[in-house]
Amino acid sequence: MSILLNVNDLHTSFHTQDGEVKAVKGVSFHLDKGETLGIVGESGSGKSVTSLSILRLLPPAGQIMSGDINLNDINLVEANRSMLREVRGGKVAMIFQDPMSSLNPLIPVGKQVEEMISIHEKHSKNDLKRMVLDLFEKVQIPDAAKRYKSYPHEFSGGMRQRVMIAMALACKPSVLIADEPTTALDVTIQDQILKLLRSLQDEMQMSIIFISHNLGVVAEICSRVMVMYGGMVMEYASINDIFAYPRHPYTMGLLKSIPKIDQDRSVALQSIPGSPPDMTNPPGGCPFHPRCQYARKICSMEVPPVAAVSDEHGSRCWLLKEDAPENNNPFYKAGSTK
Amino acid sequence: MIKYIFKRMVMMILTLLIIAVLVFFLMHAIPGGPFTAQRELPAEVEKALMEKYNLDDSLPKQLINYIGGLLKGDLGPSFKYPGMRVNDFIREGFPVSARLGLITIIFVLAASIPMGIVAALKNGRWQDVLSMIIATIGVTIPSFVIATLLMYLFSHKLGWLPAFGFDKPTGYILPVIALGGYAMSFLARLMRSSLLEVMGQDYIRTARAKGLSEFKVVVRHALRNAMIPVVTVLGPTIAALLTGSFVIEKIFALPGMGKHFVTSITNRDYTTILGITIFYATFLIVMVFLVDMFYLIIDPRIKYEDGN
Amino acid sequence: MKKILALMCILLLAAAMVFAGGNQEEAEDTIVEEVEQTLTFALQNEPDGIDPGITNNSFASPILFNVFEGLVVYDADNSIVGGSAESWTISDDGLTYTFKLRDNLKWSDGSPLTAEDFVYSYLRVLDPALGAQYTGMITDYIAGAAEYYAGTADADSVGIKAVNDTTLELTLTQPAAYFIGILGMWVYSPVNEATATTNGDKWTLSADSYISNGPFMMKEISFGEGYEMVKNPNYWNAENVKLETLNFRFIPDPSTALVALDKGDIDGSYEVPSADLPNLKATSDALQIIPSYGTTYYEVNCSKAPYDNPKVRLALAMAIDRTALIENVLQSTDNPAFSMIAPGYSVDGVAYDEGRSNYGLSATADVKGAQAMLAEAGYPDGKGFPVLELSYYTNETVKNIVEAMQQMWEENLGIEVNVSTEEWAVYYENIQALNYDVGAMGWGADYMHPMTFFPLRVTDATYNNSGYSNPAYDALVKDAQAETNAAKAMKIMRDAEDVLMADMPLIPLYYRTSPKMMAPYVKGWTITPLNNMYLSGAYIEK
Amino acid sequence: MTKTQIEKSLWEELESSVDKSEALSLKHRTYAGDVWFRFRHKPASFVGLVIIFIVLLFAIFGPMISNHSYEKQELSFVNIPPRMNVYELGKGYIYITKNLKPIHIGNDSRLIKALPRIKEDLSKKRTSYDFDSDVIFVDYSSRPFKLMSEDIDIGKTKYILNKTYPLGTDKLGRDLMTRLMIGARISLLVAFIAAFANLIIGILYGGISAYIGGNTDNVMMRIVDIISTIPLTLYVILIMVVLPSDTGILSIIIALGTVYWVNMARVVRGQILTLKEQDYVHGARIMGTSTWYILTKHLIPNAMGSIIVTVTMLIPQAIFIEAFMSFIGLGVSPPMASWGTMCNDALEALRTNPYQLFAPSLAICITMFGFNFIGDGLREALDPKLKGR
Amino acid sequence: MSDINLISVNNLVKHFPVPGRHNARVHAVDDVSFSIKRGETLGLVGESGCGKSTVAKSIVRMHKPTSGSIFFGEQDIAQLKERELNAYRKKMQMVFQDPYSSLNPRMTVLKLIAEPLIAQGVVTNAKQAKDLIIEILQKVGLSAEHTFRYPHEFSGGQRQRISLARALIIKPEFIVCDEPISALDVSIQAQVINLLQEFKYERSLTYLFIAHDLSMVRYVSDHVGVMYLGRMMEICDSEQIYKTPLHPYTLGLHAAIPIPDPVAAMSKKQSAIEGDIPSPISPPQGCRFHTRCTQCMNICRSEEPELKDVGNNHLVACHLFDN
Repeated sequence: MSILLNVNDLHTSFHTQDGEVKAVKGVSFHLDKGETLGIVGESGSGKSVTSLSILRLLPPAGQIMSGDINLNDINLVEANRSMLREVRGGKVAMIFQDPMSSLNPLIPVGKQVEEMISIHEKHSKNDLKRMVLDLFEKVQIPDAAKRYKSYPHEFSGGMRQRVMIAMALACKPSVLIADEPTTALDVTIQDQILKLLRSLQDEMQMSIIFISHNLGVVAEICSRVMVMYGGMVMEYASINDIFAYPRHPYTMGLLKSIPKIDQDRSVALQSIPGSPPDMTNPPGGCPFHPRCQYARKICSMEVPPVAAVSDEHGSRCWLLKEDAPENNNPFYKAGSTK
Repeated sequence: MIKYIFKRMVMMILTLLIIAVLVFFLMHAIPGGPFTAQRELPAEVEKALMEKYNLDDSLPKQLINYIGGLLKGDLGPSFKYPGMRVNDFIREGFPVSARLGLITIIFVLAASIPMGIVAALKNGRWQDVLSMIIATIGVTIPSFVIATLLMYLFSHKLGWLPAFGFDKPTGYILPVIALGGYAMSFLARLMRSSLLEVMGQDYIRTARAKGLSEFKVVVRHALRNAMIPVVTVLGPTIAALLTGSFVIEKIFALPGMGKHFVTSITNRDYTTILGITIFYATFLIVMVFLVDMFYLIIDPRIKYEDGN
Repeated sequence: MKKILALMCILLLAAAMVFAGGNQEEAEDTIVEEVEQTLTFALQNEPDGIDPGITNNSFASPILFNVFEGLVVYDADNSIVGGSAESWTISDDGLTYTFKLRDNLKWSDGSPLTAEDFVYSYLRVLDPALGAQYTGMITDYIAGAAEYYAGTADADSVGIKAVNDTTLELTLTQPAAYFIGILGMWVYSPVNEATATTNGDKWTLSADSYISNGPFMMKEISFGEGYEMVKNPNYWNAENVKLETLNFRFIPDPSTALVALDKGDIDGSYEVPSADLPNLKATSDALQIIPSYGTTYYEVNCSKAPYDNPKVRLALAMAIDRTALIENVLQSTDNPAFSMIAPGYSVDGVAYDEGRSNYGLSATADVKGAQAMLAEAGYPDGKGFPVLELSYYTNETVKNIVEAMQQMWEENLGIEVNVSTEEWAVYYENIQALNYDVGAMGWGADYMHPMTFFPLRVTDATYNNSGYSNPAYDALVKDAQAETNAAKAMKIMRDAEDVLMADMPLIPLYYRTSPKMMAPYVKGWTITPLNNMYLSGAYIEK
Repeated sequence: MTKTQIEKSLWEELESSVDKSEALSLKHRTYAGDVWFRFRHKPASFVGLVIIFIVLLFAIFGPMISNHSYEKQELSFVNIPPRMNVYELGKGYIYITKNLKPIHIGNDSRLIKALPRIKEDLSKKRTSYDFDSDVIFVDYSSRPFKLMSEDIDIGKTKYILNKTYPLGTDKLGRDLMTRLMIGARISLLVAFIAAFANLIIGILYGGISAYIGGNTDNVMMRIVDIISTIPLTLYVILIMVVLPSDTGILSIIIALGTVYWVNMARVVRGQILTLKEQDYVHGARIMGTSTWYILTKHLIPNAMGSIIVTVTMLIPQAIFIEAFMSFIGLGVSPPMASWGTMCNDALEALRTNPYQLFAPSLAICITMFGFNFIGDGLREALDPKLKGR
Repeated sequence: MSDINLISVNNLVKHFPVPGRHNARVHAVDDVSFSIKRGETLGLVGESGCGKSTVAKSIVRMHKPTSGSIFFGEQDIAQLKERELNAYRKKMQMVFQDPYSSLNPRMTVLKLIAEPLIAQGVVTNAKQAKDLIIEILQKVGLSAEHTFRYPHEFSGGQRQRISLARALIIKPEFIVCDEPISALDVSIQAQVINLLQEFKYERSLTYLFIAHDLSMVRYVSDHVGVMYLGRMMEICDSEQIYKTPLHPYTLGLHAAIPIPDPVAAMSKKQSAIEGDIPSPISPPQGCRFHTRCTQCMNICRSEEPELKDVGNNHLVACHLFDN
């Protein structure tokens, strides 16, 4: 498969009163045509910042410090404004977590979708409206003609997210970045949105970067997953490998904490103890080490390098080093996944 | 909706009546009367005047008479200017004040909103600092000082602009700046903070993600949202500007309504005090009402309840 | 068109000056153009009505004295001359005045003006329903007028009679040598019966119905903005009226008027900002200092201890440095006053104040004398003297004086002075109610005769707000009023004044002058010490 | 994975470090310390604080160290500007006032005295003065006037700074600098009273109105409407009549207290209306927390941002309302000064003595900038959420 | 566990007026009845807008119910006045969904946790309760050093634990947890749940636990109620709710749970619920779920099914089980 988007050693920081906060520290990944890449991590792991960095939509305090983001052959880090505007919405579209606040409350939703098209393509007024109605139909907004004139507050959360999706798809982007698109929704609606995304992807052959804190959701839609923690990629692998052979204690913790419907009520739930790191003052070494039950001295001192488990599977964990001792080491001699 | 408007109307009329009654008793409570002057009137003359204007009736009776006239739209005769009725004062003075006010409103909007926008978009940079210094001076120094300074500078020292009257179109420039200075500064500050807040909203990010140019993001998405708090203060501001300012009218010798408002009080010209207060209050209340109605247009989220 | 022309000239002139570094006078000479006879004069206050029969508001006087003409007017020397009346005779008992009106007097609308019109006008004032405010100026003097006003007598019994179309006879209740001066007041102006009856109280509101008989007639009334008047072709002396247009423009702020005058937008201003006076005196050709028949004094509450003690009052009056007040505080051209009655009246060339005593006062403070006087009154070094409450009304100039007086009394007498200000109407009610210690006041004359001042201290007179009462003084004033011989009257008045000022029931500060702005190219105007402004003879000469 | 071998000891297991992950990394400061820290780190607000501090010092200690008293009139030295155009004579300088009075100024730029007048010659339009037993003339027959010594025109002038009165004197010859200091006391007091009236009455009124809501809110807001439309002058005159005289600052408190909070009430109401729907307010209610506690601990502190901004906007108005009230007889009586009354007094003389307006209006302006900066800083500093942004 | 009902809600109705629309009412809760035994947990699930939060807010009397009764022990508190309620405020606490808006950003942890104590007059200021507060903080995994911190300094999970500490400090008998975990990261959710469970056994607390996540609800609850559009659709034992769910809506909820297994996810059946929840202003005639029900029958469109026992205390409101 051809690589569509390539992010290489991305560093993004926020400038605050208390100094520089490094939100993303050397993230690299690539996105192939037609695939769905999941980025998973807790709040503050840098996953949203990574996605916002791609389109340079960071808030004023945020800044890309170094790294490359290449979309085909466009370097988005250095792209000028007009080039960036072409990419935004045209080649790369985004949907956000909170569909209520992401839509302008004062403009009818039809108009907001229409605007997206008219930025990138020239059409007559009637055509525009027809295209919007088609899009509404495509994202299964019932009563499209009537809903065209409605305002965001007149929609339910699920419908708003459909509007956002319609808007994102308006110009047939090659990449769709979905930043926690279902987190604010009910499970039933989440299920519908995921299905919708899947079918749209099949239909339009686009690539999706799907960001979520829930591995369960990611499992439903992604082909590859990247697990982030403390601004770094902790592990990346195909979705099957992640679930079958997690090679990072954090990934393992995440997997264990997903609630299951048939959970034994007499057994306490598994969770990752502690709290996510405070990015204004991150722990030294591996960012996960304070919460890691396998942590060694080295973990608190040095950031582990990426250990290749297989071609498409890598993990940042000291315990994957060949000379890691056996005691309390889940990966001891586990070898590669294949 | 219609019921809501009706309720508001009833409430407005009730408020006006209360204002009328309050001001009526307030002004009668303060010492002096319309015929107190150094050229003291002989007792019999004063008596004749009191009779002429029914001031010898009991206060409640006077009040009832007045309210009766008020309901017919008659604000009564001026006690000080024989032959003039308070309606005449308003008819003569209001167009002048309103003309000045209207131009001032245009100036205020044309100056404050771009100023606020520039300050917000260039947050922290020199444009912001400069705008906010101007705005702070504008809210700090009252209009009469600004008016006097402007006249000193542009009429007296430089001789560029006329010192009084609207005889020439340039005569508007100084009064408009002096009158609108405060409102402009206030609105510019409000616009700035409001826009700053809106620019941080998610839907602005959405608009950017669409590939809109920054200019269009501001114009199409941010401005209308940022205008909502500005519109709130616009109602009373417009009412205040249209009804005239005594100080500005005095300094620039403009035959507006503001003068009557102040001189009627020193003259104890009861009907004029009442009439102009009620006129002003009506104006204010109607403006506030119109602003509320205007919200309906700019903010689709707002619906007025019948109950509240 | 002319304006544009003038503008171009000015531009050319300016250009010429710039290029030639030109000599201004030379440049001025090059403009040979007939000057437009238009005078624009700034008034600071809009009068409360311009019906001469009704108003007692002096703000109306610049208008009324130029659109109306009563029986008599003042000339440039402040003496009474005929106005509408060509001549008059006074009966020997001093009670009957017979006026011979000029022939062919006309109203501004061309209709004839007769003695009947005067009768109508005066009786009109005496109708309580009109709401006239200067009624006292008629009822106090004309026989039967007071009764008519009260409704106890009919019109026939009033001493106002038209003998024929050109002869008017006025009968007084008692002789009053100064009555002819009173006739110069606007309340004695004729009012056109036709317009006053058809238009009712609205006749003064529009130029069309505002029919007058003076040198000018109303062309346009713009409320709040000004009055535009033009020469009245039907005026008996129209050929000597040179101004074609007379504009009164309301510019409430005298400072604004000054700027406008500098810029040449107006030709004069009624008031001058006091703060600018010294500067104008040094730099302006337009400043005109007009002597004014008035006194600024401070009321002392003679009914309240310790101010009921004449010695206390004298001590207070002595401790004031009048020169410092005038020169440094007011920076004006007023003159120190030692009495209530202002100078300016004279009989047969003998000035009223000739040889008048200073009543123990001096131009600068007599600190020692004042302290001694206060000690004599029982307050050595001010000890035991209660806090003096010095009241004034909201006015910038008065405030300055009061602050200076406060310091003078505190320093010179060692007493404590507290100043307090009130809005005028409140202040005046307190003064009337004798609810004060010392308060700012003053009196501007209504007519050119000392008798305009004397009633101010007559027991229970309307204007006596000091609580002062002295039967001897009252009697002398009565005598003086009844005395028909001017010289004798003057002597009695001087006696009365001596009686009064020995008691010092007021603190005289200064005799007023009135600064006015009038561009030097305006000639032929007259402003009397009564502040009557006559512009019938004014013209522009550039 | 070609890295060098890792030392054995580094493979030692770490003690359970979960607690460490719960540790909050931000350095802990006390509330006040925290506010101070953030405040300090905004240079503008720090500048504001310094300004107000200096103004306060100026107000409190200025009059004590000043050589002049604020009320002492020197009637021969009225309207002396801070920078004088003087004639240079051997024995010192001569400054001629706007009233054409020569004043003797020493070589140290200090005012000595007004020269005694010998004779005024009205016909020649010149006045002679005794200058240390020399005779000099002020000739005003032509404009501008001339200073002559023995018929010789002393043409040369230069500008010197006034060492006796650094800011000049007012129209009664009082030292403007000292008056500015005393005026600062009154004006700052008024500013604080206004702020206080707003903070107490405005906040409580608006807060209660919004919190109770419904018809109470309706009625309370109509009352605000009514108060704000009745002319201020009427109230002031009424208050003046009702109060005994000499109440001074108390009358200002009463006047400001009766009417000068309606804007604040409106602002607070708007804020509280949104805040009262927050979960923590609901939460407090179902805990049984009293309305008073909710208002004072939850709602008002969170509305503080707009409250502070409103207060800083309302203070300058209050300073000038005080001037207006003093002018018509409420508030401090002369010779006491306030910045507002100083501005008022100076306005009239603007053309002749512009410097008299300059000092007080600049003082107000600077102080307002100070308040504004502090306000902005406080607004951010008081909001813990903004920390670390 | 005992057999005494601590809470019993009977025929609870709550309607809200609609802003801008005269006479229209939001039918937030319509005729809902259930009871909770002392020491037990009742879970309520349903999509947003189903009325589960309104039920919770009615029980803690954040607002007054339109009709119906709410017994807390022996006392019907549905219509009590604010003052009379005070005695019950001490016994009931609530944990909110959003850990960001439910803690006053301007109060320190100490003051936040002390608030219920102050409200109930146990202490007069926060300092007096410091020891108590530190103790409870430690119980929720925080420490004394956190007492002077502000909410924004904590992560979502920590804040929710602070909320929990605050609810517990007054030693209530009953706690309403209104979606306490839905705003949290998955890895953190379990921390809060485990704490809830711990306290439940330690203090024999009674919970009303609300969430839209069926698996969590099932895990923490003894009984589970499924709500839809203001109506109770099914109540049963928490084992039954996943082993033998009856109502089509419950089945739909089941199906919507993401399967944390990519292999299984691929082969997922298609039976999740389609469409949106209808407007509660004009709920559908008949069974309120019929518009989205895959097994809709004619009767469902006209007649509203009653909640009835189909055995084993399994209550369901569906015509499929009419016999």
